[in-house]
Amino acid sequence: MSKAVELKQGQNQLFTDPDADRAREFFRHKSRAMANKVTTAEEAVKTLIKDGDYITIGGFGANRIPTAILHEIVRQKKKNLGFAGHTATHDFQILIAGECIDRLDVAYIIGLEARGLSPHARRAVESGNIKLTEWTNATLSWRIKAAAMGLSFLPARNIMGTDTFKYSAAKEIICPFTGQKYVAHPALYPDFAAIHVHECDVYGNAHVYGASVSDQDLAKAAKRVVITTERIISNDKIRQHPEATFIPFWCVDAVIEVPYGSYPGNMPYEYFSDEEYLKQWLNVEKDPAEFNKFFKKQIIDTKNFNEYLDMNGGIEQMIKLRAIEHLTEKK
Amino acid sequence: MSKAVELKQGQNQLFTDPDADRAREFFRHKSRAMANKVTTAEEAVKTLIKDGDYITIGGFGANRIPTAILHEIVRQKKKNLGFAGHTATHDFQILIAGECIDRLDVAYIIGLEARGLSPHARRAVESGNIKLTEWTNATLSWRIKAAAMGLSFLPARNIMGTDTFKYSAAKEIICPFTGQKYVAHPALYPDFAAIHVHECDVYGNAHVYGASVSDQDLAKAAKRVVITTERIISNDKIRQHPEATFIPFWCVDAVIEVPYGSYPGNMPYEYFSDEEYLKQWLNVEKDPAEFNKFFKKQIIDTKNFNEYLDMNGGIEQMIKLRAIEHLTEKK
Amino acid sequence: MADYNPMELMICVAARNLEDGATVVVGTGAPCAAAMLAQKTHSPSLTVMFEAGGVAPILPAMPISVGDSRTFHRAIMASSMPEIMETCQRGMVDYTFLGGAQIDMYGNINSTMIGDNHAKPKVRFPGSGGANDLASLCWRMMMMTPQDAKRFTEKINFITSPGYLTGGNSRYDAGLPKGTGPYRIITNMAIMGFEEESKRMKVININPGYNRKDIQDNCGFELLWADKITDTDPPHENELRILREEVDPQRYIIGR
Amino acid sequence: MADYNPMELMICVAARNLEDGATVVVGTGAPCAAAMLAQKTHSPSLTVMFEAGGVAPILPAMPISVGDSRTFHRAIMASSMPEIMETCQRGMVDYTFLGGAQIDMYGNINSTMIGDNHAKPKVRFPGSGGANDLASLCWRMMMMTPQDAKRFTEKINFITSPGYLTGGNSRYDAGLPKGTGPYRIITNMAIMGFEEESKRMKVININPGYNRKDIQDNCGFELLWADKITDTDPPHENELRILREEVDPQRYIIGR
Repeated sequence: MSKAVELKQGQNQLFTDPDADRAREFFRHKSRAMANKVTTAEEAVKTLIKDGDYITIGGFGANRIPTAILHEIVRQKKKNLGFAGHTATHDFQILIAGECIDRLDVAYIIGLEARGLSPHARRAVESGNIKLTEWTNATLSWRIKAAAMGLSFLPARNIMGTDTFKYSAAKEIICPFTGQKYVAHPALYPDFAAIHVHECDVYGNAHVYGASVSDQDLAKAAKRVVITTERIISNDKIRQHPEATFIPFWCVDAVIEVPYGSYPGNMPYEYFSDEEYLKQWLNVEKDPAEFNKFFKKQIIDTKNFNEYLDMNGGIEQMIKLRAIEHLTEKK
Repeated sequence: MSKAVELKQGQNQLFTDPDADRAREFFRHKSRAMANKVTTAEEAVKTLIKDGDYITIGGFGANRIPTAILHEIVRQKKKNLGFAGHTATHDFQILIAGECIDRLDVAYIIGLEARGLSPHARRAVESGNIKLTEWTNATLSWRIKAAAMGLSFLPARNIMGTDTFKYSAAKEIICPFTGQKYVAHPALYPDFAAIHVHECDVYGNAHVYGASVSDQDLAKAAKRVVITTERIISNDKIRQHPEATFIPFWCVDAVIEVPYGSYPGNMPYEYFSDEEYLKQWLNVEKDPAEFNKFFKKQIIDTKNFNEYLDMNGGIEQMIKLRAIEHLTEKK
Repeated sequence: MADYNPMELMICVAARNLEDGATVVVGTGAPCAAAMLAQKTHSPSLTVMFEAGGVAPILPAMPISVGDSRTFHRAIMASSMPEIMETCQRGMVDYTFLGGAQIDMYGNINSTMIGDNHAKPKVRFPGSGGANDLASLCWRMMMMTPQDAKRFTEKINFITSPGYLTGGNSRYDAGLPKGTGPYRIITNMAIMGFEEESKRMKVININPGYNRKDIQDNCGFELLWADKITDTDPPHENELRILREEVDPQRYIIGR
Repeated sequence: MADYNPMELMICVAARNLEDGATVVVGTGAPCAAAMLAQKTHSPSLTVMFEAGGVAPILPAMPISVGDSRTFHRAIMASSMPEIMETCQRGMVDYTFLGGAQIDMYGNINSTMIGDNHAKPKVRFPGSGGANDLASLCWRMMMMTPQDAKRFTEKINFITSPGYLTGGNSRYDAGLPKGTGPYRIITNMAIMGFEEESKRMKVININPGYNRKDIQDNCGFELLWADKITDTDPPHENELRILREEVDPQRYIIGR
């Protein structure tokens, strides 16, 4: 039945190795000890990312993003990174401005959803200097899930027949039971992932509230995982509700306590996104020279995330954003 | 690369249709309205299971099982059912004694884990009158997950090379990216599933605490789903913690409030299994005539689940089992 | 007759297509407004889903992102992206809405790029996001869009999301789920469906103030015409009141 | 020297193989006791998993079921069966223990049936449960079992769970993950490993009170012998005390 069907494949480059045995060999030697992993963003980025790595960012663009890690990657001038653009908005905007990325698995880039498009990110992508392979949000979710499951691929029913498939690195296969054509999505085992969570213990056992996007799978799929957290909680709190554990410790390499760590993004139940600030970015990006100054001041010349927060209104601003999140702001 | 490899397939029967398009056609017409679905076990079994259906039971054999539905299936003399033996212990013991099953996807049957084997279930399976196809716990989990994902198969790396594969209905495939051999497990879309939960609202939005086995996938995979619940809660309680919703309403066809509904099984955080009672079953099963009497009295001649509870110690016994669950029993 | 703008008309028409008890995945903006309007008029038990994981929220405001806090405010479920996409893949989601820079006569949509070199596009857009997935996996795809001949074009530069591909059975032959596809294209000028056999775009209603020539002149390919073309039922006062007062009081969407 | 029974010896030997910081999926009974003993002696950060979803509980009592409340009592996680199995499949689980009615020289195990007709077996056992999965996907499989020539047999009736199949590279050629396989078979008489090339069972330690002849006489296939066979280090007083007083004070397992 399958013989008669011509099986197509996407023509673009696969940036990561989907081989499950090689991934297993890595995971075999990854520490599973329940040890205290608390560190700083500076140290985590220094030791856990090297130039050329393929990285992924948790959350959803400007929702529950690990901003401190993104800034640190820029400040440490990490280069030639591969990146999964899985509804990447402000996270992508930062990394592309930092000239950190040279290849991209694209689902959604250069836009900030209802806020509009990023002029700088658009210039960078239209320059032709960045290698692009096309995917979709579901596809990147499933590629990450394939890795989380310890496989080299997962079948799915999307993208077939489109240019999204043509410029992907997916391949068609046939279901051996039904003869139905499927697309096989190659597993995505990133070298590194950073995920911002609501709370976790020093071992990395984490709670997350609200939409989880792909972060449970991402924590498993990535070889090295850094968690930034609004607050560190006791291990006892984790053990009180074992069904609520969102990421277990054995996935996690480093834990960093970063209150307001998703700023200027939204952190569900904690604070809303700073829409004025994000608008300012999009606006200043129109003029490359102005944007360079802005970016230098905001990120490159800033010592750390706390200094960045202070520069943008500090606790007072956070209190305002909390009120917006809780729909209690005075208008 | 794939051409040189001989691809094997299991020789036993596939009892369910893995076709995703035919499943979609069913789901297209399944109601998604958020309507009050509260009913009785009697009514649910009468209207949602017909002879010949393929059924699945949530929980884990004698942990969080929908006992009221199992009894009702026996009392209504449902016949020629297919069954997924996915660590099936007391649930299987009831259905096989009721002569409801004629074909079995086997992962784990006839045993009750550390409690020993069921003499009656063993006699029934050794008779040769029941069709058996072999699988494993992970395989049945993944077959159910394939259906939950809307696929006709999922790849995996277990069972290859064994007689478990030979007597399954699985097929080998090749990963189009790595050339690695995988086993393809056919999606399992059951006609019916019954799942016992801690709490749900009248629409079927449910909370479950403790190990979840395969029940989140099962609720999605099955065409018709009945939930029995320790207690009905308000929809408001569901909306207070949307991340905690274990099963959403659109999967659910019927909701039945059955306090102590997993008895004689364990309900995490609520009551422990009645080990004396389960021992009594295993013991009385040794003599077929004695067992017939016992089974008739306990289930067939019992009006409903509340009468069954009363026969076995009622609230007083439940209080004892609650103390064992909470490790506060007086010895 | 009530006074209204084209966006209000498109939202009202879209809302009427969302029957009670259905499921719909929406993005930010007009699709979200259409779903809210439907809930507040004829479809109280319409289930709204967002691709980042939110399901059936009680929306306190228009979301800025399909993953922001609003999308799971007092929701039935705050789940994950694979959860939503797999629910679509399983056949449990009836409707979705897409946007795009170009659309062709088979309802294929481009939201990726303008130009003929993928590696160095003339204009780059965000890409599929979840659009291809929802177009592939939901039963019926709809679109609300202003109509002009550049947007409605014979050959789009890039098929980001599948319509009926090259027509006929090509969509299903490509492997996409049987019975799915574009359902309604709602523009400022008309409402289009798709012809059953050829799967070509077909005008079924004409909006007040437009005629056949306007519609064909503002379309870069040849449109089919239903046997009986009726006038679009314009927004009712009740719909407009709810849309303006309850759905989008700040006129974020209808003020555009 | 301390006095002990064969079960106590097997549990102590098994526990010593579980190094600190490792992960292990266990069933009820002796494997669970071995893991608890390891945690209370040299491996405080050994992570114990149960196939129904419980991870790293503080076990208040011996579980009766691998899915009962005890398996996630004050646990780090109460997850699902696919979660545990996928963690194994991803290569994050180091050890597991299996039981079975028959085992052959390549460590293949039968827990399905006795007889030659699958449709009508002479004796039916429960089947794989999670055994095949754990044997396929964890890095190292171990077994604790009394040794006799019926159980250790040339040809088992049914390969429920894979050992090294027909030896050599056959396990990996069949598609199972590279580098996995049986590691230690711990009996009342000896401790066996597997020869690197042929993958045949090989005696590496002899338990106190037994000799080579006892061991070969109670094995239905020809055993290989390590170049340097040492005596099994018998249970230490410290191990026995913890096993008896803290791990299994009711002697559910060690009293068998």
